[in-house]
Amino acid sequence: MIPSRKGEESVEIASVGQALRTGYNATIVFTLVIMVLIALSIYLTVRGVLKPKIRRLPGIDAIDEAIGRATELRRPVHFCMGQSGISGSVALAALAVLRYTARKCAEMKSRLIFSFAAASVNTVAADLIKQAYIEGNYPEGYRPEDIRWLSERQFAYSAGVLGLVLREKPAANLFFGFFMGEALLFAESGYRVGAIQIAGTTMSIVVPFFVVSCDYTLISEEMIIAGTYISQEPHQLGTIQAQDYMRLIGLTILGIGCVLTPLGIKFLYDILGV
Amino acid sequence: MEIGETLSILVASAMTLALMSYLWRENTVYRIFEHAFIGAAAGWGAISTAQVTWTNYLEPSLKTSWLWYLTIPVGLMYLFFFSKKYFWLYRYPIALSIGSGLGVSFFRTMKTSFIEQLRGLMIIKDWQGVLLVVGTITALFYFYATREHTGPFRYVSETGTWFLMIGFGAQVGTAVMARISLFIARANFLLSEPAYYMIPVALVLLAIGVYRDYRKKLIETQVL
Amino acid sequence: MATETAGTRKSVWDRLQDIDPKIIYGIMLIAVFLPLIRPLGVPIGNINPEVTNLYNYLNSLPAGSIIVHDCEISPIYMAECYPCFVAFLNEHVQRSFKVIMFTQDTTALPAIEKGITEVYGKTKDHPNYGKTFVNLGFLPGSTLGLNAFAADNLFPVLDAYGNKLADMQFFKEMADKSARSWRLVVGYGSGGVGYLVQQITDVYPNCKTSSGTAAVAIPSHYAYYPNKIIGFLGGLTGAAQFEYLIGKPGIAIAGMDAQSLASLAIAVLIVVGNVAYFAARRTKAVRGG
Amino acid sequence: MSLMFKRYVPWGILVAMTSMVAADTIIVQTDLNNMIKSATTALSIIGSFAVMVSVILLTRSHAGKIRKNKLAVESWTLLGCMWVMIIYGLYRFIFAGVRPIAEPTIQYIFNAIVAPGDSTVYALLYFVIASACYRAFRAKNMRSLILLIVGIVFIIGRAPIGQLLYVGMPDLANWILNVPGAAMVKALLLAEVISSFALNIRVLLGQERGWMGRGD
Repeated sequence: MIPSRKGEESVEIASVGQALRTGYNATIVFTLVIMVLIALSIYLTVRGVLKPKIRRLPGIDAIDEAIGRATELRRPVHFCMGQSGISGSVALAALAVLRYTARKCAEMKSRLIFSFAAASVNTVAADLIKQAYIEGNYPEGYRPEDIRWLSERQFAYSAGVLGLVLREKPAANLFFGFFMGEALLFAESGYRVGAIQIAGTTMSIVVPFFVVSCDYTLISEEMIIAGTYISQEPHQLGTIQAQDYMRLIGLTILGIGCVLTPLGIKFLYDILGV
Repeated sequence: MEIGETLSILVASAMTLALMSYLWRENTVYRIFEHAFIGAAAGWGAISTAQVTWTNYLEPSLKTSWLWYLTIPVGLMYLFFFSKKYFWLYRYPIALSIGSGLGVSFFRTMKTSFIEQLRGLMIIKDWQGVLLVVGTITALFYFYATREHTGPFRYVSETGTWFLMIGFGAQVGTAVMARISLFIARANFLLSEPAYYMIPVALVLLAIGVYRDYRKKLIETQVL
Repeated sequence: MATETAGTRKSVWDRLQDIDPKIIYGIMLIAVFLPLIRPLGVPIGNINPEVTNLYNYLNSLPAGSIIVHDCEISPIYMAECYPCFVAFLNEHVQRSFKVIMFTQDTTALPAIEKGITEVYGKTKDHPNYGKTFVNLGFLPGSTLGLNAFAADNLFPVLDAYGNKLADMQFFKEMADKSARSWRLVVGYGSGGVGYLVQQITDVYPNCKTSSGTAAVAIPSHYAYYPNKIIGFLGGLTGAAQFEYLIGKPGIAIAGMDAQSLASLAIAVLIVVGNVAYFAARRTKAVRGG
Repeated sequence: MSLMFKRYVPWGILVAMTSMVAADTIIVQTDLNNMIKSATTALSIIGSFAVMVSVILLTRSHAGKIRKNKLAVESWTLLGCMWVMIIYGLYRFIFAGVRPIAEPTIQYIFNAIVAPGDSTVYALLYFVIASACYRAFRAKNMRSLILLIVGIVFIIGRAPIGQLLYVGMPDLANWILNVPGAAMVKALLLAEVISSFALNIRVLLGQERGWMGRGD
């Protein structure tokens, strides 16, 4: 028991008798229901009872087309993961898209250059790409020197990516991961060498810059959906299924509420705020 | 204005102009000043956090009960981050901080950013309220993953895209506004007394740099 | 994609698109320095509704109401948020409100000192310090620390200068030493103020939220505006309009001409860039390139 | 047995901490609230030790650079500025009792190096965004066309000059923020709450172990 600091009068609570803080009853019930729903949905998917089918995003077709074009023009494909590390949903999705891209490059006998900023990504990405090249039966295509750790600092690493793109002249630029202001520098670099650019990030401040400068952009959560579509990993499939259930509940409550409340039946509006 | 203050303003304006030299090209002056500010910022963060934590929290608490001494070893467990063998001890303080962070916003995020949002949308005063609800529902549906967006759903998702794009247009507009204000503040500072003395110095250095680049390019072309 | 294949002669449109970035940097330098050296005098124009709503809400508060500032004004946000902070403090002095200031980012501590000195003249040895305004300095523990401070205002025990909070007249006069007696909490920085609505306004309903935010976070305010966030100052433009409303023109208004010219320059750059892009594509199509 | 202390006990601490603090946010009960208040003070103290990790990481990586190349001026500058700030700051506080915020020399260093450094590097984005606006922002499809048109209306509308060009421009910009802009922000907020809540549940269930870092 951590001792409370003596010599300090406790805050006199206006209504000590009432145990629950006002306005949170509906929230507590709703949160507990959602918790059970998420846990159950993941459990059932892992057990194979639930088989969620994730829709194929147009962004993934764009990746296939970009790698095909790179192979025709005999120019490399450049994949950049930005400042993202190796943990968290954004990193997992970015690594899944990287595995997919490396596998496609191996199958089409195309060269892949991978650049990143967070040092922790180095070992994880290296053996992920090597594995993909072996599976795509083009093991001799894997070149360790094409895995480029540029720098931990935002401006230094973005200057590094700019230089790399101008020198190597890739036919396809793929940006999947965590980006900040430097997204603008990359948009310009791809334009100068005439590369197809596909991007995906969850930072809503950065997404618009990718939308206006790239050929295709996966917006916020679409990137995580794409990662799960590729990896087909049971836990992630269960999570996406749970998220869609929660989205459905939210949309239904909103739909009913927006029909009833303007008509004066404020039952749902009041009970949610109790 | 004392000597110390004038000196610090002159160094600050030299710092600003050196970092602006990045626009010409990335050069050693830029890299040195950038490393100086990363080091100084880390140093400032360390001493001000340590001083405030000691003065305002640790010292007064130690006076009340000896149990507070336990916080020091638990805090030092962060250092196991650097050990190969005992790395897992680093997870104890991390578990405390992540757990408390998760707990404090567990119910409050659900209330403020989910339920209150839905309740707020239910109050529809005029056609703009209807448009707001339609926009939110369609934009939220755009992220629906476990169902193909075909048939009627394609139109719902397409409308959602329109609302997202208009919103992102506003995002680009405000981002541009923000960047302009950032540079206006730097320009104001450079034009203020005594900072503007450094501007001629920077222009001279720039001229020398550009001239040296030009001469190097000339030599290269003649050599080829 | 304007791919440079050796065969096609570069049309004027291709050359227009590939001008050296340093020319654009030159244009943008002039667009800011020119109006600062020789102001154009563009009128400030009408006041945005969110600034007027904030002003009206503050006018509706009685003298002595408590306003709390969570000053996340690190050097990056000095340009946009510091003018808002100074405008807020000037208004609070005019309306004789009681003010508490703190931050959860150590690099923002100098900004608080600078703001207090600029508006009140002195910090801890000001006659009203501890009576009408208090600077708590750095409050650690991020959201958890903020939550504990809102529940019990004596949680930080000492202020930024080592004085005990319990001995201050400011807190002695507070009947309920929690966020229930606050009327407004103001946030800064560019992360949006959702966390203040979550931890303060929804838990203590009579304390509304506002902000002197960086412009990049303006859209995110509209998730809670106008019922939870009653109004806010959006970037330098918001600060300039508020300075105009309270009749104390400052650094924000001075920057407005440069803001206008630079905005116009960037808008023109986007249009010219796209015109050149589509014209280049058409000439290539016509030339069968 | 060792897996118990390496993985399950830290996970147990996380779950216990989450439930206690979450209970405190919804239950109004003096003993619980006071206990969590003391726990907050303890966690603030423990949390401040994390600063040491970042200082040591920076020192190790730049000391490595110096070992490789004696003349790494940048690394010497970084380590010099950092350790001068720390040692001088601690010395002045421990022996003279002067706080870093009130110590004149440290304030000069902060105002001379940290403040201009941070704000100038971000101000450079002004030039980068202008160049990107001209050379990379292209209306290639319907999506980017809408985005660019609204962006231009916004860039001019929110600046004082907007009113001179077209009287209705500021009102149009405000309407965009209030209705379509608000719809986007609310939808993204709901989507973000849904995905972060699902991730939090996976952390609490022990399935998401990214926070544990490397090792088993």
